[in-house]
Amino acid sequence: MVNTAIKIGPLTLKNPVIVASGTFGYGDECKDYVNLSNLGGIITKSLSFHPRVGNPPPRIVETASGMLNSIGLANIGVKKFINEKLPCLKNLQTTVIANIAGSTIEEYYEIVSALEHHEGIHGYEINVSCPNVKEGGLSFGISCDATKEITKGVRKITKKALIVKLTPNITRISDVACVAEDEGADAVSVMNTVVGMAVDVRTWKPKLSTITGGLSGPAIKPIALAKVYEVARVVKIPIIGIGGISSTEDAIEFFLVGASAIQIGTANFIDPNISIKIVDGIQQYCEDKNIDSVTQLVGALKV
Amino acid sequence: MVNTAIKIGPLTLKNPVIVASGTFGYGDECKDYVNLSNLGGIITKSLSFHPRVGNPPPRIVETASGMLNSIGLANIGVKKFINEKLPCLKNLQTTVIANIAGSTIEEYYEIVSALEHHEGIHGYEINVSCPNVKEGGLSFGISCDATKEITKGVRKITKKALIVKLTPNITRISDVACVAEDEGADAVSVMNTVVGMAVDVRTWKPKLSTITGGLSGPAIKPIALAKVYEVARVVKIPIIGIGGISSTEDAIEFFLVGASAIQIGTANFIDPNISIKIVDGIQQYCEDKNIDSVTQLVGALKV
Amino acid sequence: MIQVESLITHIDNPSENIFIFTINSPQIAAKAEPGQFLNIKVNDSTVPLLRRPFSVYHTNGEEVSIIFNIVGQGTKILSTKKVGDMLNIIGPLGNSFHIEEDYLTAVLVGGGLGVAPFPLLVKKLKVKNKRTITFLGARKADQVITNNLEDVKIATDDGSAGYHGTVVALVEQYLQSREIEKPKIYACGPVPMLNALADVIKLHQVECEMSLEVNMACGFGICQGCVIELSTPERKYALVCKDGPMFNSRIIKFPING
Amino acid sequence: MIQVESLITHIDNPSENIFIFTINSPQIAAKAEPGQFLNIKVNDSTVPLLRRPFSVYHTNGEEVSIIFNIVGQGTKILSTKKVGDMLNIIGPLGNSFHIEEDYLTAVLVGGGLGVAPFPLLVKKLKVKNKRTITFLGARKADQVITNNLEDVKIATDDGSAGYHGTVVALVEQYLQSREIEKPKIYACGPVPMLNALADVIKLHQVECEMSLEVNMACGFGICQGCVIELSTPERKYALVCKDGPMFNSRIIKFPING
Ligand SMILES: Cc1cc2nc3c(=O)[nH]c(=O)nc-3n(C[C@H](O)[C@H](O)[C@H](O)COP(=O)(O)OP(=O)(O)OC[C@H]3O[C@@H](n4cnc5c(N)ncnc54)[C@H](O)[C@@H]3O)c2cc1C
Ligand SMILES: Cc1cc2nc3c(=O)[nH]c(=O)nc-3n(C[C@H](O)[C@H](O)[C@H](O)COP(=O)(O)OP(=O)(O)OC[C@H]3O[C@@H](n4cnc5c(N)ncnc54)[C@H](O)[C@@H]3O)c2cc1C
Ligand SMILES: Cc1cc2nc3c(=O)[nH]c(=O)nc-3n(C[C@H](O)[C@H](O)[C@H](O)COP(=O)(O)O)c2cc1C
Ligand SMILES: Cc1cc2nc3c(=O)[nH]c(=O)nc-3n(C[C@H](O)[C@H](O)[C@H](O)COP(=O)(O)O)c2cc1C
Ligand code: FES
Ligand code: FES
Repeated sequence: MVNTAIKIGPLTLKNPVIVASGTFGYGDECKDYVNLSNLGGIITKSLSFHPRVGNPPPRIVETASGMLNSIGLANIGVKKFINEKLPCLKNLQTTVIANIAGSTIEEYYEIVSALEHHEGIHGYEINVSCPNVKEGGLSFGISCDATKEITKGVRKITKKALIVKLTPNITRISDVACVAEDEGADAVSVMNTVVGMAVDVRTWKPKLSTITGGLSGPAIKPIALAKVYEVARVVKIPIIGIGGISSTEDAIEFFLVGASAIQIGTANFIDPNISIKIVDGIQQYCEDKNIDSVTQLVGALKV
Repeated sequence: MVNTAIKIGPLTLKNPVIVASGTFGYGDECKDYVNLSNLGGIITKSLSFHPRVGNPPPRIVETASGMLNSIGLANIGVKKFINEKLPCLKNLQTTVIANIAGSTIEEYYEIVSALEHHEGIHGYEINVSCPNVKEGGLSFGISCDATKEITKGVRKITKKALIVKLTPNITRISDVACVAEDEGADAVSVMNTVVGMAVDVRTWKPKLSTITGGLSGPAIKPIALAKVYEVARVVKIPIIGIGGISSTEDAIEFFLVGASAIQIGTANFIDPNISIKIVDGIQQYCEDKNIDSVTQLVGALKV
Repeated sequence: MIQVESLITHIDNPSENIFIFTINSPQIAAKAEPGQFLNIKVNDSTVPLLRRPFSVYHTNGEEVSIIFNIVGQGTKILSTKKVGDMLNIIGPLGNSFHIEEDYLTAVLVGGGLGVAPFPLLVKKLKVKNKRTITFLGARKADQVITNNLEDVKIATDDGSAGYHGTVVALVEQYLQSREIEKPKIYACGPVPMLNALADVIKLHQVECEMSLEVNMACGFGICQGCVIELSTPERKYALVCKDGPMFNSRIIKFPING
Repeated sequence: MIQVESLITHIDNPSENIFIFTINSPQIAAKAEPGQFLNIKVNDSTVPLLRRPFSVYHTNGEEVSIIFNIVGQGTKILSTKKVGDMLNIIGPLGNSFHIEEDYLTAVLVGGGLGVAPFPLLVKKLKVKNKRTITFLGARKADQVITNNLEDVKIATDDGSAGYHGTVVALVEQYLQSREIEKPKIYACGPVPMLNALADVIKLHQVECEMSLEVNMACGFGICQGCVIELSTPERKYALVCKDGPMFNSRIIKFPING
């Protein structure tokens, strides 16, 4: 048997495959079609303190091997989440991580505090990297100071797993990764979407209501691999690799460059069962190569 | 008749379609297959003072709707360029721009000085954005100070068109664009390749000898459009848009977000005549829309 | 909602650029309600990346059919499929037309391939003993597909068949003449048609359900990408893929931008 | 070098996964020399983005043919083409085998579909009155394609045909036995085969030209992507697409990494 378990701070995930924030709703939407208990973990849609309606349409546009989104962190808010979604999530045999997105630094603390004493949340992913909101988001993620303050503040509130999700839209992602590590993050997620845009040459209008949006999908996989590789050379905490993963081979690439776990985003839209298939695929890959534990792949790139 | 001419500093290009550095050799390789005189301009492979052999193989790998390269500025050096390539380039009815890449700041000045008094070079594109060399390249392009010094120094040497080619691998490309403008650049080229990597899951080795390389092609078009749009909001000098352009519609998108001209890179490998086709396509698009001059498209995005 | 690999058993090409695929998919055929849609992966490539949504055109025993025209790369690739090829389908998705209400005549208004959900709707309406009248608009005569419909009135932009003008203008004539008894409108078509129809409906105070089209990433409610703006004070946006694609025109904010 | 849209006129599928396409392309057929290659766009999509290179397998009047096997997505897509489809081709590209030299027997050594350039080579060698002997290695019997070759010796990994072992081992036996008079080797195949062959050549001091394969972006000399390391002091790298694909084994730096 291959040991697929991986550790993130105080948590042990049964396998390294997690569904990414904003690409699997609150976990409950797919429970009839996807055997959620087979997943390594579920990360919720970003939660703000108050509900957010999100950005006007159009919010989605396809590009070459990728897509742009500008959802704008539409979400039901932390209270409704606790009342309506958490009861169902609690019963799942998988790790549930709440993704947190504040418009102000204080809002991050408020959201985490609101969730902290409810059973069923195993950790937090701090989103300082959403490119589609006017306040907060990316503006925090490109600032070492803001990232430092948010990480430090949340760390004070919780002993649960604390993951900081980084943006690629920065000169040296490793600088921010180091700050997160220094302030006590248990892991970093690398990466959120890349800022991009598309124009309709018929109407001369941007194809997204917010002009620019976040690029995801296979197109960005090479970028994400380079960012994980960069971060892996400077931090000791686990890295969760994200960006364009849609097959077992893609996942293996991320392990080899230094990711201890991976998240699947856009690929869920095309096949809601892809993450489960990749869980099985990783198992098979290790068996074929006589690898006992997925951890043996992590950072094993031959350079 | 549609007026397709555009101005870059002291130069007037007959049309806004230029072949990008490193993707069309020194211009002479394709002269039997491509009617070079129909191009708006040709930018040479990056020139260093001494010849460079470039990086070990593998230098090329394909990714989803894109490719990674790590050529490492292989080139014949400025002297051989002057002796062997310039005589042929001189006879072309198109604008010839020499792309300059130094390992040190002084080397930029040496290369430009060497070229300056030779007929046939109409301008310079300063490459401070190559991700595939150990010295110079990207390390200059992510530094406002280095970009400032190089631009200022080259500006002193030449009155010819001076274009600075920027890297997207930076938090705010507009900062560097402003520096280039302030120091007297006649235009900025946006953008060079995005740092990326790929791994062979059979051998566990990186697919490029240099581990990371530069991502180009349709995959990066949304990123390039966003960068041009960002720069267009802060500089007054013309912007030359580059990144994933492979059709007339792609070119129009770049004009609308604020590019005065465009460069075609990777697409030349697939169809060496694509740039000529896009010249015709732009003409046709303008005719169909009753547009007198391509300049009317520049920055005409409806937001 | 299920995800299945299903066999294309028959292909019709009734007019240039228009294709009708019959697909063997017992589970989907058994479940599909009028107005629901299927989300189809047109190839194994990452271009196009996302699935493409198509209304359920008809069902027959184990078979379900779709009708589509070539508008871009996805539909172009789909059009090259052959009988015997498999399609990866997620469906049936979305809500369906509400037909159990207090009206006598179902007035179906379709623009272009907005006709797609109507044959299945007509079948259900018949069971409920509603009268049906169908208005179809198209650019020209050969783009009008009238299979399995009843009492069809045609409008073409070029006048090559039926009324010379828009389908909305034709519907308005009928509403004005009050020929139609206790109508409820079911509409499906391009955004400009729906916007024009919205004005007519308001004027004549007719109940109307509209099937909307927007870009979708997932099609089953997890991406939040497919919103439409509502006119209701309580809620600003609804998901077309899950809350729709059918909406009562009263709750939609007009004009829809498209 | 020209760029043309050419018609597929015939498709052979001699063995599982192996395809021979005959293509009507008069200009290319007239120009192609043995060892040159064609760079083919397998579809209109951006996936795969780049062209795929294939040796000219044979020419016949206005027709040129290629032989390939399915190794990845590009060749998979190519294999789905039908007679009557068009292919966008750039070619002929690269240099060709040198045959005008002082030797008596041309020893052709092919691994897998490394056999591809040999039929055209044999045709030219005959004109020059050279004797030809062809060694072919493959995994198993059904992967050996011997069309238009002469005096074929076979080696298979599983022993299902001919010699049980590698083609290089078989060639070495012949060289050792000195059965072959004044040989020159022409080799084409996977990198491990070429590396093994390099040792044998050195030992027996035989002239050898090798056809190399590397990833290519352009195929016609403008991207600098396709370099191979040389053993010469003057020059470190050569372009496989332009200086090659044929190189005298003396100037190649072994072992090649692949
Ligand atoms: C619920 C629903 C039901 C539909 N039913 C049918 C039907 O029965 N028959 C039919 O012919 N068409 C139907 N459509 C429209 C059909 O989905 C689009 O024509 C198709 O997705 C276009 O794909 P493409 O790749 O060919 O075009 P693209 O190249 O992607 O785009 C061409 C045009 O189509 C639009 N478009 C692209 N993707 C989508 C998408 N996912 N959803 C909506 N519009 C899109 C683009 O904005 C663009 O204007 C339906 C759409 C929806 C949302
Ligand atoms: C000059 C030359 C002549 C060739 N002649 C033939 C021939 O006659 N018959 C034949 O079957 N094959 C030939 N090849 C190899 C053929 O080009 C590759 O098999 C093909 O490009 C693989 O494409 P793919 O998309 O199916 O595989 P991919 O999915 O791209 O890759 C599968 C494997 O093929 C390798 N590969 C990918 N692209 C290339 C490329 N452009 N060049 C070389 N290797 C590549 C990859 O490294 C990988 O190991 C030749 C290659 C060269 C350079
Ligand atoms: C439609 C959509 C919505 C997203 N919403 C969120 C979000 O709410 N919070 C967040 O941290 N990331 C969000 N993301 C980013 C993803 O979690 C992921 O980081 C990114 O898409 C890259 O991975 P992928 O290429 O596998 O999609 C969203 C991505 C998409 C496509
Ligand atoms: C193979 C290759 C070689 C390149 N060499 C250079 C170079 O020497 N100097 C330079 O400034 N840019 C170089 N570039 C970058 C291109 O000029 C261009 O900025 C980039 O490829 C993005 O455009 P594209 O997507 O159209 O290819 C190179 C790109 C490729 C793909
Ligand atoms: S398309 Fe994803 S929520 Fe509607
Ligand atoms: S493949 Fe481009 S130079 Fe050889």
